[in-house]
Amino acid sequence: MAEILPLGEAVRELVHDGDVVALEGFTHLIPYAAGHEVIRQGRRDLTLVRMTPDVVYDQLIGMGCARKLVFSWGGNPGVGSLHRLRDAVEHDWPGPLELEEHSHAGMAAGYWAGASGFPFGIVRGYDGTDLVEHTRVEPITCPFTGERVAAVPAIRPDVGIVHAQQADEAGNVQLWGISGVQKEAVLSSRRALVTVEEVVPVLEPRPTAVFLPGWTITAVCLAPGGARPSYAHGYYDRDNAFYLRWDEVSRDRDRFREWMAEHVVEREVSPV
Amino acid sequence: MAEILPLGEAVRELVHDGDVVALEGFTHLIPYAAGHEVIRQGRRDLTLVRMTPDVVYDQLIGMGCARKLVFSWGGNPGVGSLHRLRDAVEHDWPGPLELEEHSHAGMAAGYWAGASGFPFGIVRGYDGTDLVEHTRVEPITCPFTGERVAAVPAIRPDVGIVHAQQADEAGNVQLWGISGVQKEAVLSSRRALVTVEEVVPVLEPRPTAVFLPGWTITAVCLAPGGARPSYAHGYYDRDNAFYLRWDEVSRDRDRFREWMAEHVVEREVSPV
Amino acid sequence: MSVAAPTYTADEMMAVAAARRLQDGTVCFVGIGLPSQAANLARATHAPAAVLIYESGTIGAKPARLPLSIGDGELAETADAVVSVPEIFTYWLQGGRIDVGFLGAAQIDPGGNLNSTVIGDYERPKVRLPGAGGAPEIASWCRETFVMLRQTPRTFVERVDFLTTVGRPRGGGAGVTCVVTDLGLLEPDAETGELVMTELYAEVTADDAQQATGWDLAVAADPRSVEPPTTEELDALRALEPVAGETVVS
Amino acid sequence: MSVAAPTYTADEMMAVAAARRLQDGTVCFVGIGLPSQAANLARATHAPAAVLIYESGTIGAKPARLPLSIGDGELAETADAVVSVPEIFTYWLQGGRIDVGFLGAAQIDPGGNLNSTVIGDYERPKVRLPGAGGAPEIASWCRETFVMLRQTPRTFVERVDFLTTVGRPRGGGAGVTCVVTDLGLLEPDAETGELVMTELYAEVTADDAQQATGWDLAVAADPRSVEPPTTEELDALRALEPVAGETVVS
Repeated sequence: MAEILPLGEAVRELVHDGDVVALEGFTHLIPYAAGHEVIRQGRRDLTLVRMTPDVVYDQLIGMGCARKLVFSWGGNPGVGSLHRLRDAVEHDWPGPLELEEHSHAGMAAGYWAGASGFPFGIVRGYDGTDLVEHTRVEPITCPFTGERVAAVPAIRPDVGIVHAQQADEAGNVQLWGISGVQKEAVLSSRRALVTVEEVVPVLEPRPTAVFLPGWTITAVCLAPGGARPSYAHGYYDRDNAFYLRWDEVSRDRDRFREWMAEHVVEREVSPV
Repeated sequence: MAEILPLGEAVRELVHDGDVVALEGFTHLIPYAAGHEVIRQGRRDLTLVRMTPDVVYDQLIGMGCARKLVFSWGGNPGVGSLHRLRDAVEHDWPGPLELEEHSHAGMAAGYWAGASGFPFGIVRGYDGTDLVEHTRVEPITCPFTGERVAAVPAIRPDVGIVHAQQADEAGNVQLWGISGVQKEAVLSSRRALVTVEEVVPVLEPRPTAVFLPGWTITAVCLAPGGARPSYAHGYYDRDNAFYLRWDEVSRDRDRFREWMAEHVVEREVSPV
Repeated sequence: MSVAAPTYTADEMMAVAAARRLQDGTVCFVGIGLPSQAANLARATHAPAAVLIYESGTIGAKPARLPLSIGDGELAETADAVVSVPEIFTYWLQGGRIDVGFLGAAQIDPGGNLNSTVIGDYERPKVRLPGAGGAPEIASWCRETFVMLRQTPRTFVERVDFLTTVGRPRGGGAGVTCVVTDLGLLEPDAETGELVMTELYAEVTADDAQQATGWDLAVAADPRSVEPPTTEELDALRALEPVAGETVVS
Repeated sequence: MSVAAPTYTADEMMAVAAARRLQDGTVCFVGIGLPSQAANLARATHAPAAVLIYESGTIGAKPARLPLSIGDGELAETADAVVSVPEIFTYWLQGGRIDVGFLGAAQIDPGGNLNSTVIGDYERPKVRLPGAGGAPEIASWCRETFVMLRQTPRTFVERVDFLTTVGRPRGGGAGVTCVVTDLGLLEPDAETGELVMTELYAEVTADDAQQATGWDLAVAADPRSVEPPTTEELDALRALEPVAGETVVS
């Protein structure tokens, strides 16, 4: 059963140096507040997992939290490159970053397998691409048709972190709108941390809602605005101007560090 | 794009002798009206697929429509045996019935694979059971962990048939409440027939709703009450007394045939 | 029935005995009939936070009365969430999230293996039973599995006619940890895994249990005696009954 | 830009050229940027029943303005359905239900193979690009795939630095059937599969195209000339633009 905890305490208890950590949220409901708390607490040697690493992963990588990145598409959506990710890969700054990359279909299959207790998931893909040489994927043969498909290993993070609109007092969580792989990130992880916009007396059923029972979650943390500068459907819009500004801020190492010091490290709340 | 057709015409066009036909609906929204139309049109040699064959499959089997049954649990829920199914298996009446049986997890994986275009689905199961000797399942080895899991073949019916609460004029379909494997039955089938309680101008998004775009469906048929004696969430309740009566009606071959003649074959509408 | 005291039936005793073994907050995978009675009784008495999952896809169902079928509308209306059947069997069951699964069976053997497929030969069965349903993976992937069935020489057999469900599977759970019958409870021996009669209902003797068993039954040296249902338990159980004329035949 | 007439940009010409190839009712798998512009332009003009699927899980999205990211709230609000990302890539994409997939790329070779992973060596890249995303399976499982990218000797290369996406895959679809550039359109030769410049925009010559291509470019004997955008097309396209200050940089 989920404990309702302050975010700082939850990150301290759940996220350890060297852990495999997945922060999910497909453009929508990206758990920035939790990611910033991981940065503030100075976690190191993390294996960061995420289908679509974007600005929050650029920040984690640039601040030296990550040893490895498991991903399928890493960019600033609609803007361009992630300069801190590129600097780590291209110039080992602030340290080398190991990559394990998949296609979206492969990552989604890995999460699906992890949530299902299966050791692997399947994709009809990878064949003929150079990805095969640079990632964890193996051909398996269908015993009925002889067709070769690709097996991708289950994703089983130590900690899964997502942001949702609402929790109730018992720690049950509901999110709605675009739900990405958030359910899978929680169910595939050994420990799960969910930040929420608000705690409400009753979670009213809604169209497109994903419900996560409190007994699948380790800690629920109240973090209003915790997805900014991404958005929370029904609460606030995406701060598109921020994503454009990030392109400037993140190009230069010093400017990046100054910005992070001012807006993340020395603050107790997430920048807007 | 789905055509909106009368049920008789849709069954005539979509369901042919010898086809593999899946009528799905997990207790809820069982497509009785469509099953009865298949009986009235005298289809033969069907391979009937369904996780939970219940009274409508007892009727199809007793009326001699089926050559084979692919299933995971065949009974009259909360009541007992399906006497026509038993008579076919135990005494070849009205003809022999080939069986391919799975566990629920295996059938669900087969539908999942069929809907996904995969040649097989996976289950951590079957191992050590006598099912292995009597069904289509093969061990495969995880290339990453060495664990053996069971592969089950994809289910790809010629025709998938489900009942839903609503369609719109464009043939888009929405159902809600317990949704079983209906989405998978439609998406795994070469042709799909959906009967609905009503055609409405706009499908309002609802909690728990499953939406099936018209372009995934071949024919939509208006059939109010088409799930009776099962139920349609928000429209009518399950006729539990009927399920108890069926135990009596179906025990005797003659009484069964008389009942079917009176209530199904000589009627144009589904019995209540 | 020798065990039925005037004030309760054998089924009621079984439901009560099973319900008592469920702790509060336990996540249960439930079928229709006695398992549903037991789990809902627990929820109505000492385990209000027990979570009921039905294979029809309802998570956290809180029916006020016993559902008449596994896909009853009442389950969807009272559930925290309704998910698809493929999802129930992947993310929830095989994902290893369930504490206790409940099963019935037509036959059980000393190792807790279950038959719900055929009596007699598979190709030419004497009785064709409903089949596996969710049973094999429930026994493999719930942390514990409780079996509920009447104890007779025809149901408690040396060797099942068809092995539908493995009693001690190689899955993530412990397999069959408790068998609740109309005479008492059996639990597997910690070393051999063989079922041992460890609890007997009031007025049931070890000899009664042996007479009702098709193998040489091991009985615990000092089997615990099961208290009859309390008035509170019976009231709660009967309050769950479906309305008259819609009796569930399990 | 030599090809840009005063009244429209190269991007607008590309969006219009791609939109024209979409028939009404076509089911499209769309990314952000030019593909989203093209598909929404088609929907706003000759193909009102075109179905837009975004990989974020929105099926039948009908945005009034161009979404700013692939998971924009506008997409969820206007969609017929929102499903999970695992479901989009299984039941919908690999299930073989999509007519046309759109892709961009950093490099393309004469066989239509695409690179969106790295420029230079994988282990020590000159430029680390975003990676595969949905591209490999889009090209494999959509019935057709349209690629949209500017034509330069750096993007149109004899051999891609990294083969992210196979141009003529063994999947259920035809692979890359059309490449829309800022000079015109290329289509694979029916026999060899090599990309042939089959259509040129107004004022673009075969020689312009060759100059912009890093291999010995095949040009159709009599390449069709592409009509410039009509006023209706430009009006419809510009009406889709996000509000000022929130320009999409594609």
